[in-house]
Amino acid sequence: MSDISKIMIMMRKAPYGTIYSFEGLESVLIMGAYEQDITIIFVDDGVYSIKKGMDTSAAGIKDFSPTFRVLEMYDIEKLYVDKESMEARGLTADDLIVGAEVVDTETITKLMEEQDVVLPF
Amino acid sequence: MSDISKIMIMMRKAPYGTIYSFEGLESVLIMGAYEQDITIIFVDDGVYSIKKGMDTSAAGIKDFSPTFRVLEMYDIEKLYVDKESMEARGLTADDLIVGAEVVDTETITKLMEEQDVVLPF
Amino acid sequence: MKFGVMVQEGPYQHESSDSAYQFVKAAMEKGHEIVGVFFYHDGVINSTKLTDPQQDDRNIVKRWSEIGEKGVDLVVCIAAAKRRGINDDVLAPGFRISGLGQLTEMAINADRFVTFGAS
Amino acid sequence: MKFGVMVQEGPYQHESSDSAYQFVKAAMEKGHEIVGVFFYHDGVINSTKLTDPQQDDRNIVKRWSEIGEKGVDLVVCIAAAKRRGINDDVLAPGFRISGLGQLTEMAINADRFVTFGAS
Amino acid sequence: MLHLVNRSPYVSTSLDSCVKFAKKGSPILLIEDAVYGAMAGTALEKKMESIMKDFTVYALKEDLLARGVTNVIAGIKEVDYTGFVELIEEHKPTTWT
Amino acid sequence: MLHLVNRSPYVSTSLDSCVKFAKKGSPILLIEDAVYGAMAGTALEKKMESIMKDFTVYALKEDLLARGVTNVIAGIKEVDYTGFVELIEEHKPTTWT
Repeated sequence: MSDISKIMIMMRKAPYGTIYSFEGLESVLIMGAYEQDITIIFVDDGVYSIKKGMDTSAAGIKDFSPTFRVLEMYDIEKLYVDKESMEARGLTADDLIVGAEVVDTETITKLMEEQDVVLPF
Repeated sequence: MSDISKIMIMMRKAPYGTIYSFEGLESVLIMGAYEQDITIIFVDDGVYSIKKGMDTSAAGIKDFSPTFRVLEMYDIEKLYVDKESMEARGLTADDLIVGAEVVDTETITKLMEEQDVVLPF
Repeated sequence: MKFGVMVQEGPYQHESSDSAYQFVKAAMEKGHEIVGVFFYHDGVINSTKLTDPQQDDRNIVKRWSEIGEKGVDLVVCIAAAKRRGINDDVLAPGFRISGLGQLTEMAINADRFVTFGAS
Repeated sequence: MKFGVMVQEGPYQHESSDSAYQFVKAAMEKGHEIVGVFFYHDGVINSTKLTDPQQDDRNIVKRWSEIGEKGVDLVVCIAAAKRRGINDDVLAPGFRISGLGQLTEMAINADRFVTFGAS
Repeated sequence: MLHLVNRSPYVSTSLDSCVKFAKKGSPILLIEDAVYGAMAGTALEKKMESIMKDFTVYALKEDLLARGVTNVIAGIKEVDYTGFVELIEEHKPTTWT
Repeated sequence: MLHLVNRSPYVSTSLDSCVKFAKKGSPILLIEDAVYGAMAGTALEKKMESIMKDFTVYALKEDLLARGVTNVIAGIKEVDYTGFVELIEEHKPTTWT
């Protein structure tokens, strides 16, 4: 394959209640090594995955949120978050641990349509 | 334990998409042998578990709905179904494979409060 | 009081097993008797000794085994286990595989029966 | 066309694995090439040969092994497998355990990539 | 893009998310418990008909049969697994779980 | 009876079912992803406040901390696992998953 694939990782699940966002993140870190065109998008409860202030010590669960911060080191810079999902959950860009671009629904629809593959987690 | 326990099995999940109602049913069949006071209640998507006309052959899944019909042989006769859950799903008592009593929400609330144990599936 | 517990989900994928463990631990610390923990549905996957999580993560199976070593009956449903590839060959210490009658007996013998599940 | 598939749930508890199997079978019957099936999250539990379902039920693991025998690459994610007690000792025929790079390569090489999951 | 939805619309908001983000005119395929949304005469029928104004809605025949859903809302297209494969041939897919 | 709810109210209708069937005045304990429903300043705050008129709502502290939910709606009581055990001592439980 000479062409670069456009792969979107769509994070839709809240952290800790289920493992999808954490294991989805693990897959993104590996993908970074393949020099593809990776986009990560946080919608619905997925926006909670990058919320500031998590402390899982009392719950006895591994805190995986710091790993999201290393995405930039992996040259994965296309991070988007759905404005409506954030607002419904009382969150603003200041509440996020990564510098994701806040976009509207139409932008997400457009981004999805541009992809070769959309992987939901 | 000399007393008889009042145990309610609350079926809330649709069949086939998940296994909860089927494995919940398996537990009921065993409970029948213990001569306890068993109540089975179908609410929310659980009402689909006793819907007539299922044919899982094309989907390649085991059809477990006939097993609900044998509950009577196990002396489990307290079967209730939530009226609102049925109506929202366009079902009437005629659509059910077992003779469950159709009751309103208040009755279910009252039944729940009378139980020693409520097991959700 | 006598507490019984049911775990309906496997480890890691859902938090249910974590919650059940924390609850059982807190109940024991308060002096309650745990008449048993019944692992049903995917909950049976909590019982395999082959589990090998990352070093910096909790070991959910080992935590349950420790509860078992304290005398708590950890019962794995045989019907659910067979569907999911759990048998005596892979069973972690402290667990035993048995039938659904055990769930019924726990429900009868417990003053309080708590279910941890998902969907 | 080249199809890639991801299975995110274990057998029996959710229908996802059944749906993925039926889809793969239909795609192969229509002459499509399956570049691989990636078993992720609880999906890794589809790969244990210890699974022993009731006689009158389908054997989900065996069905996948049959797909593997037809030359389809059945890849079990190692990170997810370790968390859930799946290793080479219990691996059913036709499956192999490998890294997340395989998911990426399937996503790159497939014309269509289909995910079967739940929540 | 083809949108796969597999959770019951009575207990999950997945279909709502799908409809929110999917491009108008796209096909939506209901599979597994989502096919309950295709049943006529329910509290969700009006909502489904509203969705059908913006999207082409399909329901997987094998899953409809398994659940005994025979009275499908007029306009929802039934496809079997072969039809599912054909939809994938025509469209790149994503899944709303 | 104590009602345990563990799914996010943004994606699941479990809390709605719980509220429908629970006896008025009963305690509801939000655990796991359900604690997101306890957060102030969200689209669900009004709904939660309406639920609090009929029920005593608790949220599990360990799960709130894990998710960084610090701004809890006034009137929702935070309990840790010891408090969870105490609620079970007082009430027979059921769970809405």
